[in-house]
Parts: sequence; C-alpha cells; structure tokens
Amino acid sequence: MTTQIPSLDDPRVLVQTPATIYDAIPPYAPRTEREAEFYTLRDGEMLVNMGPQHPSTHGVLRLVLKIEGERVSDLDPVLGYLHRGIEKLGENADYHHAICYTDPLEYISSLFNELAPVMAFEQLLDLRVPRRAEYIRVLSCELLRIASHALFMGWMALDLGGLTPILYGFIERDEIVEMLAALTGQRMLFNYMRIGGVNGDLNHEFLSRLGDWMSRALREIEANTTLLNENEIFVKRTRGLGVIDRRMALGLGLTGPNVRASGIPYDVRRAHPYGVYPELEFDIPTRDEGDSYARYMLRVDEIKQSIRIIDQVLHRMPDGPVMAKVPRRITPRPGRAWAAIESPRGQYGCYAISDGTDQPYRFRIHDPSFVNLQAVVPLMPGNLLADTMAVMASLDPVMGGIDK
Amino acid sequence: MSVVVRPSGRLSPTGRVMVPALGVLVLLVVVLLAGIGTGIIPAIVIWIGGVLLANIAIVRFVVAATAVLLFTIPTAFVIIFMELKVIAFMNLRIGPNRVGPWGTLASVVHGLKVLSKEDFTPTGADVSVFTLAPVVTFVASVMAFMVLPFGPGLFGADLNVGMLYFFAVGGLGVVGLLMAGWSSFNKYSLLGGLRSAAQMVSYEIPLTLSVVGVIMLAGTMSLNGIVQAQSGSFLDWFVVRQPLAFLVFFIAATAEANRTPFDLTEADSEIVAGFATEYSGMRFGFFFFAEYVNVFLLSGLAVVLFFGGWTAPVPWPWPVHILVAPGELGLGLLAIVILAPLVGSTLLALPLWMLRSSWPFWRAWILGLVLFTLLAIGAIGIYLLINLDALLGIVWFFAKSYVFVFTFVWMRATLPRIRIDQLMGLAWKWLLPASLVNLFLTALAILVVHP
Amino acid sequence: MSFVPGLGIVKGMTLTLRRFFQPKVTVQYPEQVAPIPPRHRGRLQLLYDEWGALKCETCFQCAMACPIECIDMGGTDTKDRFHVHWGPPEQYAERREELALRRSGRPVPDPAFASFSPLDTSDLDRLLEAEEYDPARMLPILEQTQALYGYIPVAAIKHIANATGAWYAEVYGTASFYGQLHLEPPTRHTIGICRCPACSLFGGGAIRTALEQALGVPLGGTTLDGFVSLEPDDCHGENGGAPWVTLDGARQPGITAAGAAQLARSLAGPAPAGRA
Amino acid sequence: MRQRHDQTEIRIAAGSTVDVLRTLHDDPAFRFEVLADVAGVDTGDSMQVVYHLWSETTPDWLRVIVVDLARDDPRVPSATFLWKGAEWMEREAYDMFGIVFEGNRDLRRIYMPPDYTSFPLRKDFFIADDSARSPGQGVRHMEQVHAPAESSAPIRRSRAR
Repeated sequence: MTTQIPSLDDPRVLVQTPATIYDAIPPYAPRTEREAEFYTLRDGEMLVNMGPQHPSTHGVLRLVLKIEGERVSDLDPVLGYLHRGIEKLGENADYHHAICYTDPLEYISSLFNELAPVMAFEQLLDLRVPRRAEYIRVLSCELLRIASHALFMGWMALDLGGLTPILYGFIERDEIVEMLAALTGQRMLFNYMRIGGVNGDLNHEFLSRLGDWMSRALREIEANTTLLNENEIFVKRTRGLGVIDRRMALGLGLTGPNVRASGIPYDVRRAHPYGVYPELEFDIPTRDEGDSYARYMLRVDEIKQSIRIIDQVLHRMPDGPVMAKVPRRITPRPGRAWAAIESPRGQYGCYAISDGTDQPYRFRIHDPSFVNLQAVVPLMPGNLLADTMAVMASLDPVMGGIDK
Repeated sequence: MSVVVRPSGRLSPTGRVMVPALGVLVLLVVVLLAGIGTGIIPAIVIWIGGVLLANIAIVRFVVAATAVLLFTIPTAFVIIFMELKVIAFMNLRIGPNRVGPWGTLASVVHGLKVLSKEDFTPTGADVSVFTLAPVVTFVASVMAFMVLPFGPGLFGADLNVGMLYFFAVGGLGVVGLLMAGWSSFNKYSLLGGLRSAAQMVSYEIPLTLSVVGVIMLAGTMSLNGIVQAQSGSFLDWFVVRQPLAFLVFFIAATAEANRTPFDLTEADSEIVAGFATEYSGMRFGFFFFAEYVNVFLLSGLAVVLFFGGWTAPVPWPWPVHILVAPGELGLGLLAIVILAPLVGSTLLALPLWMLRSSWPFWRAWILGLVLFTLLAIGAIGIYLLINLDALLGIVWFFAKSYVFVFTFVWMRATLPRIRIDQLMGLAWKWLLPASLVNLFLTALAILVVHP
Repeated sequence: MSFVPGLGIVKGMTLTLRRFFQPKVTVQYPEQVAPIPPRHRGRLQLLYDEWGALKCETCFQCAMACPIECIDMGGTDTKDRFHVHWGPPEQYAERREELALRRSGRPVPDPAFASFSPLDTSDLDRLLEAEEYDPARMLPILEQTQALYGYIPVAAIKHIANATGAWYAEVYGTASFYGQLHLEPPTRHTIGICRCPACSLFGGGAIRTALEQALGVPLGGTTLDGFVSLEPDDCHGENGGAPWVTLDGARQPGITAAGAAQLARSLAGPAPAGRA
Repeated sequence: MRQRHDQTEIRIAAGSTVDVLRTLHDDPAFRFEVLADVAGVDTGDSMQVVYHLWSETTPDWLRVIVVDLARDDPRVPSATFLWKGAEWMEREAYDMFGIVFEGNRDLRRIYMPPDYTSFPLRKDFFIADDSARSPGQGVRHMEQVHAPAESSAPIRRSRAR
C-alpha cells in the first residue's frame, strides 16, 4: 500500500499505454492470486468491459468478462462506482439522521432500508413500538415488496430483450408508489420509519387508493405475467440456466428469493420473526430447481403471499398511537444490536454499536444484493454472453445497495 | 435634413421578394415567347422526346429507380412512426404526440436530428470501411426494392430471375453489417458484426428453401409472375397451399430483418448496439433506414409470395365497369367540367338555403360548392379505383404489407430476445428440415396432381 | 410452458394486442400536473409577506427540525448586532469531529472556543447541577449565568448546550429573546423597567416616558457615551403594586416619574454639547 | 458469553476463529449454516471482526466477535473455507478497515479505487469538511463578528454558499 500504482481512472494511463485500450488489462501488477489468474488470457480469449455504462447492468456495475467468442469463460465484477460511504456518514450523524442516509441505499425498496436500522436502534434503546405502528410498517413494507417484485419482472424481461413488461411493472409500481406517497409524502425516498414508530398515521387517501388497487391487483399482475410465464422464448432462455443447488446457495450466503428458489425455506420473517409477522398467516414459497426461471416464478408467488399479508393486516389493524415517546436527542446505553429483516432481495441487516453518545459508534449495513451478486462469478463460466444478463437479472441486484 | 430614399425600404417584406421575382418572370416570358416564336424550343422538346422514346426501357428504369429511392424515405419514416406509436400503445403509453398531429412528424424530426448530429469516427477505426459500411447496407436494401411489384405493371424491373436477384441483393446487406462490425474498433461492434454474419448466413438458407415450393407452384421466378399465379380469390393464395413454407419464411424473414426476437445483432441489453455502437449522425441514420426499409421489403415479399401481392382477397363479385370513357366526350367534357360545379353547387345549395332562411344565398352556395367538391373527389376516386387496376392494386398491396409491418412491430413489443445458440439451433435443426420437408411434399403433390 | 408449442407466445401476443386498445395511463406532464400529496416534504422556500419583506426571523426552528440538516442559514439577530449562523458546519460537523477525536483517543481541540478567552466553568457547572441539567429550566439557568458573569458569554451558551443537551440554537434563541439577558458585556449602569400591564397600570408608562426623555434614548437603547442603558426588565408578576424599576439589578421601590428622571440624569455622564 | 436483547454473543481470539466457526457450522448440535453478516469494527484501540450466524436449531442470531486484533496489522483467518459468500464481505472489511483475512483468495479493495491508501471506516479517518480543514475559520459563528480570530488561514466558505 505504500507504492503508488497508477489509477485506472487516470486518463494518462489510458493514453500512454494502448495495451489497456485493446485488452482492458489493468496497468498495475496483480494484487491477488485470483486477479493474476483472471487477467492471464489464453489464446482466443478477450476481455470485454460490460459497464459501468451499459444498458443493462442495473446501475453502475462493471463486469469484466473474459470471453471466448460468445462464451464467457470467467468474469470479475468491479464495484464501487456508486459508493457513497453511507456507513461512515451514519457514524457521524446522530441516530435520527443516520436513518435518512439509508434511504437511497437500495432505492427500489427504500422502506426496508429504513426499517432495519430503526429496529437496531430500537433494540439499543430497549424501545417498545406501538402495535399500530408495527402493523403499518408491515403494511407499507409488503406493498413495497410487491412494487419491487413487479419491477423485477419487468427488468428480467428487459434484460432478455422484452420491451413491454417493464412498463407494465412500472404501472403497478406507480400505483403503489402513489399510494405510499399519500401515506409518507414522497414517492421514492419515503423516510417514513422513525425510531419508535412511523412518521404518520394512515390517512384516507392512502386507504382509498389501497382498497381500489387491492380489488384488482391480483388480476392485473396475473394478466401481466402471462406475457412471460409461458412464453417459450423466455422459458427456454431461463430454464436450467444458472442453477444454484442447496449446498452452493448456503455456501454463497444467498438470501431472499434466490435461496428459496433453491429449496431452502430461509425467510427472516419466519426464521427470526420480527414485528407482527408471527401473528400473520402466510406461506414461504419455495422451488427446488434453483435456476433463473425458478427465481423468477418464485417472485411471482411471493407477490401473491404479500397480497395475502396485506389483506390480513388491513383486517387486524389495531387502534392506537403510531409513535412511542422518544426524546429528540437519543443517547442509548453502550451496547450492540443486530436487526435483520426480509427485504425483497433477501436478508437486510443492520448492526449498530452504541458508545453512549448520540451517534452510532458503528453503523453497519448488510445488503442482500451485495452477497447475492457474488453468485454470478461461479454461475457464469461456460454460459453465453447473453446469459450474463439473464443470470444477473434473476439475482435481482440493485447497485445502490451493493455499493452503499 | 436630407432624407435618403431607398426604394426597397418602403416595400413590405413580400414586396421585396415580389419585385425582383416579377422582373425575372417577365424576362422568362420574353425568352419563352422568343424561343417558341423562332421555333427553337419546340425543336428541342421534340428532339428530347425522340431520344427518350427511342430509349424507353432505360427511361422507364431510371424513373422507376428514382421513384423507388424516393419511396424508401417516407416508408422508413412511416414505419419508424408506427414502431414508436404501436409499441407505445401496447405499453399503455401515448407515444409521440408533440410534433405534428398525433405526433406523426416525430420520425421526421428524428431524421432531422440524426442529420444534424456529429459524424464521429472512433480512433483506431478503419476509416474507409467504416464510412462505406452504412452505404453498402442501405444500397443493398434499396436495390432489392427494384423487383418488388407494387401493383399491376408497377415495378422497377420484372426480372425473370426476380426471386434470385432479390435474395442475392438482399444478402449483400450482411456485408455492410460485417464491415461495420469489423471496422469500428470496438468489441461490441465486432460481436454484433459476427452475430449478424452468422445469423444472416444461416437464415438465408431456410428463407430461400421455403420459397422454392412457391416457385415450383408458380412455375416462375419472376415476382410479377408469382403474383399473377395467385390471382383469383384468397383461396388461390399460396399461403393456403404452402402454410409450412409460410411459417418458415416468416420466421426466417424476421431473422433476416433483424427484428425481435431475432435482433441479436443490435441486442441492446447484451452488446449495447452491436455493429452500430460506434456510429452516429447520418451513418447511423443509414443503418436505421436500411433496417426499416428491410422490414417493409420483407413484408412486401411475404405479401407477394404468399398473400397474392396486389390482388384483392375476394374478386369483385359482379363486373361493374363504368362505361363512360372521358376521352370520348371531346368538347362535351369541357362543358361538363365547367357546368357541373355550377349546376351541382346550386342544386346542393338550394335545400340549404331553403332550410336556413337567415342565410344569404352566397353562403349556402359556397357550402354547396364545398359539398360538391367532396362528392366529386369521392366519385372520381371510386371511378379511378374501379377503372384503374393499378391503383386498387397498390392499395391492396400496401394494406397487406402494413399488416405484416404491424405484426413485426407487435412482435417486437411482446417477445423477449432469443439466444445465439438457440437462434442457430432453430435455423439448422428446425427451419432447414422443415423447409426441406415442405419442398419434398410440394414436389410430391405436383407429381401426383399434375404428372 | 404449455404442451402446445407456441401457445405461450400467442397468449403474450394477445395480451399486447388487448393493451393496444386499452386506455393509456401516461400523464401528460406540463399540461397535467400530478397532485402533490399533502404530506409531501418537498422543496424548501422562504416566505415573503405581502409587502415583499422576508418573513424569516432566523429563529432556526426549521434548521433544527430538519432531520438531515440540509438547512443552512445565517442572518443577523433581532437587535441587528450579531451575525448568527446555523447549519451543518456549525452545529454538527464540529460535534462529529469532536466525537471522532474522542473515540480515537486524541485531545479534542475545539475551534469554536479557540477565539475566546477560556471561561472558568466551575461555577457554571455547579449552577447547572443545581438545575439538574434540565433544558426546560433554561430561563433560570440563563439568568443565573448572567448573574455569574455579568452577561452571557458565547462559551457559556455552548457549555450549557453541551451539558443540558439542548441545541445550541435553542439556548441562543432563549438568550436573545429575553430583553434582560445580554450577550455582550454590560454597560456601566443599567436601568431596567418592566413593561407588563400590571406595572404600566401602576404608573410604569409615565416612568418609562420620563426615563426615555431624560436619557434621550428609547427603551432598549444605550446612551451615546455608553454609561447608561435603558433596558426592559421583567417583574415576573412580583411588582407588589408599584412599577418595577431596577438600577443595576436592584429594585428601586416607590420611584416616581420625576425621581426616575432625576436618577437617570445623575447617572449619565457629562452631557455632550448641544444636548439638554 | 453474554446475553443482551435477544442475541447471544461469543468473544474469541483470532487464533481460534477457524475451530470455532467450523464447530458451529458442522456440529449437528449447532448447524449454524447461514452466515448473515461479516463486519469489521474499530474500537479505537483494537480491531474486531463480527460474524452473525443463524441456525435452524435456534431462532436466535449468534454473534461471534473476534476481539483484540492489533490495530497496526489486524489479521484473521478467512471464513471462505466454510462460506464462499464471505469473500466479498471480507473484501469490504479489508477495504474499509484494513483487516487482512488470511486465506481469502481475492483480498483486494472492493469499493475504493486500487490506488487508494487509507481505510475509510477507521476511527482515525475524518470526513474532510470545512471545519476540519481550517479550524476556527470554516465555522462562521457569531463570535467571529464579535471577536475575530487571529489565524491567517484563508477562510473556506461553507459548501452551502
């Protein structure tokens, strides 16, 4: 770390050494065994930079693909193009403020990003959240889970070349987002979860929109899925592709729909129940195939379960306050807390350490996409270039969360 | 204080244009009169006419080629607009709606935008090949247009090997794509170029083989002849006798035109824009012109081969022919042309005037004139449609072709993209055997029915 | 995948064709503006009153409430004396530096204190302990602080803010709101007068007029030589049936308007030329 | 071992990491098969690595803390022999804290550029901002008008201006 190695981003490097233009080989000595192996090209292999500006990398992910004709022989994901240092910022803000920073982490499902830190801080404070607030949390989070999965289905199709499903997905998402905007005030970065409850009670507009949508949600979503579910081209392209078996899924630490598609019913809502999930009835859909198609279909099943949860929550919603009494300046006793929730992409965790001051001493965000994305590295070799996108899309990574 | 008088200064802006224009006009009239008076101009006209008449085949070809070349531009614009609008509608969007009525000028504006963009050549590109590639692609598709019959007697050239010419020239397009992919100095372009080479070369074979059945049935390779062989009702169309061939042809044509689900050469989610990655400005425009012209071309070919070209699906059940031939009326025609509007308008105006007593007669008469004009246009249109086969043929041909264009766009809106190995597998494992089976069955049928 | 090959594709095509004829969902933005939800926390803007004057009083309430501290504001205080500022660098960056340094075990320099003579806070600490570090008792704390130092030094405000957990701006706001609290070293003599209705009823108004005439300054002002200032005071409802007038904090019972004028003239230094 | 809230905590030394993790993972009585998180912690005078584990056998999270790593040269055996998915999380901890995981095949920076030299989440790494760069000057307080500072450093204006 003492010697200065030329940066990849240094424009001079690119101009002075044309080899970097041809081969995309970094201009410094390999730092690890794996890097040395990766950047040693055999005959007929070439490196292709896919990203960070590429139509289908879900943000600014850079994949260095080693290809042999159309066949991918290895790949190396390069992260960090969206790194904002949220953990450091959170450690330098007080507890209320740290939550705001987590909002844009995984911008598709912001409410989950808020919920995990909020729950960790509540653990630090030994705080009891009013039951109505818990129910509202579940309600809004499940809505957003549907929105996220609806969008996932569109993205998957878009990465496979289908133009239309993404827009149908966005229509569903927009309905939900408008609903949540009525509830929280914003469309994307809701900033709704608060330490000790939620920011505001349910209001009439939200409930009327919700009722309106609930009456046709399932029908609409099922209609939209006919576009892909049985489509021969889609099925042929995804079935048997990127198979993750049980053992591999556990070893890779996958969570969420990706691990459930491999037959492991690991869902934090059941594995370590939080909130009011123990009181609600729902299934954990699993599939045994572990391929991209199973991961896709599993999310379709999850949408149905979420609708079921929302239905129950609406029927059981208790009365009461939505915020516990929390001082403006929070100074928890020194201690450690780990809270994990089931976000649409898997287990979203927050590890917070308090040192008795009003700022978290350590503010660690565990993002599921970060772990899930690792699976592309063992899955891809041997597949075709076009499958990179199919596998990537089926793992559903969001770069905002991966790069923190 | 002296005032400088500038004559043009006192003229209105229109006047400033009109005064010099009048001068030029007067000069022209004088020259013309002098030319006619001295007999020079008639002599020149007669001479040119003689030359043209002597080389009528060449003149016909030049006129047809120009017409076809000019025809590609609005075709591409219309198809681009269709693509924008139809896909938008299928996505539950509105699509272009700002430029022109219902956004119809959106594609024209796209064209202008493409024209005004920087023409960029990447460092390290093979400049001459890079420059030629879009031209090759465009020229190949326009050349293929020459043999397509738009209506009875309306075609660039009626080659007796029209079909062979079509596939030969249409296959040239791939050379342009390959050139573009190679010369761009970009790995995505290279991948796109290689994909297009593999794809188009593979799909040429089922495409051509599927058509052989049609050729055997029609007994000719001239596209015009094939259309004539299908005249009659829609039961005579070759799609009825060659459904398998049509299926193979349609799939192969989709691949040949690089349309979804076979648009691997420009698969945006995999290889950015394929061969066109490094292209910008008008060169990019050429590629896209070529693509959309190709779409129309293959739709037109499908119609010609399998859907009876410009023939009507159902023949006119009773032979209506208006026996009035305008040419035979002589001076009577002039009288009719002058008198008919006056009489007709007056007749139409009278009831209006009677009903609306508050109107002055001239207002009713003007309304009558408008109504008469509309009626006259309608009547002349019907007359032309019935009496001129070419016009009716064109209408049928375009109607059928655009149904196919719509289908292409519809497929693009619906289907995801196929993978390269599946693409090749489909071509070699399914389409090629299917077309061979079709060929065999057709030959067998011909042997059995007409030994 | 269905048993009939191609059926899935046909189903999809049917769906898109059906959608082709359905009503469209696009919102035509410039013409159709999407409604803004009532809870929307959108763009911040300063309000102007109907005469075009800024309605902001630099009370910092909004800056304090902003969870991500994106509001950065500055201005002069109500008496047009101090440039005050509130925003991320002030109330938050310095604190986080402090905490980061403390955690890494380094001495904590406080740049904000550097420009001040150090303040002996032992008395202040005792005082705060007596008040149980309760931010709700801010007024007594500040009054006692002023009694301690003669005025309220900025360092003391900072210390109080750190100790009680109240925001700096809250303490500052309290200190600058009450007329009897001073943020700068006191003048030589201060005549305080209470303006509450009770005192006015008992003749406070006349005394105030007399004092203002005698000193030639309005209430809240200081004479040009800086010897005497006329300050509003607060009787806390304990005037006991007579106007509340204080001289340097000591109550002057039974004072009349003439007596007040006399007192003021006796305190004032030599009259500048041209002033009676 | 101690309990707080609902999480069980084990503190171990770096040397016993491999044994402890392997036992937790393989022993049929434990079967902690899900690695929920790997986090680095800088306590100010030493480094820690925190693992969160989950098992079917118990609904609790198990927190394993590897304590007392030297701040100058923190070294821990990698967990990639059990969970391949720990690779990136360890890379992240390496990138942010400089904790070296021995046995990780691909231990290079993951977020920061390859030529970056410091470790951002350590507690001696400060966020550069106005008040940090020019003490007393970036802080435009009321006291500046009242008692101007003597420092001659140029005034850095706040980013909000």
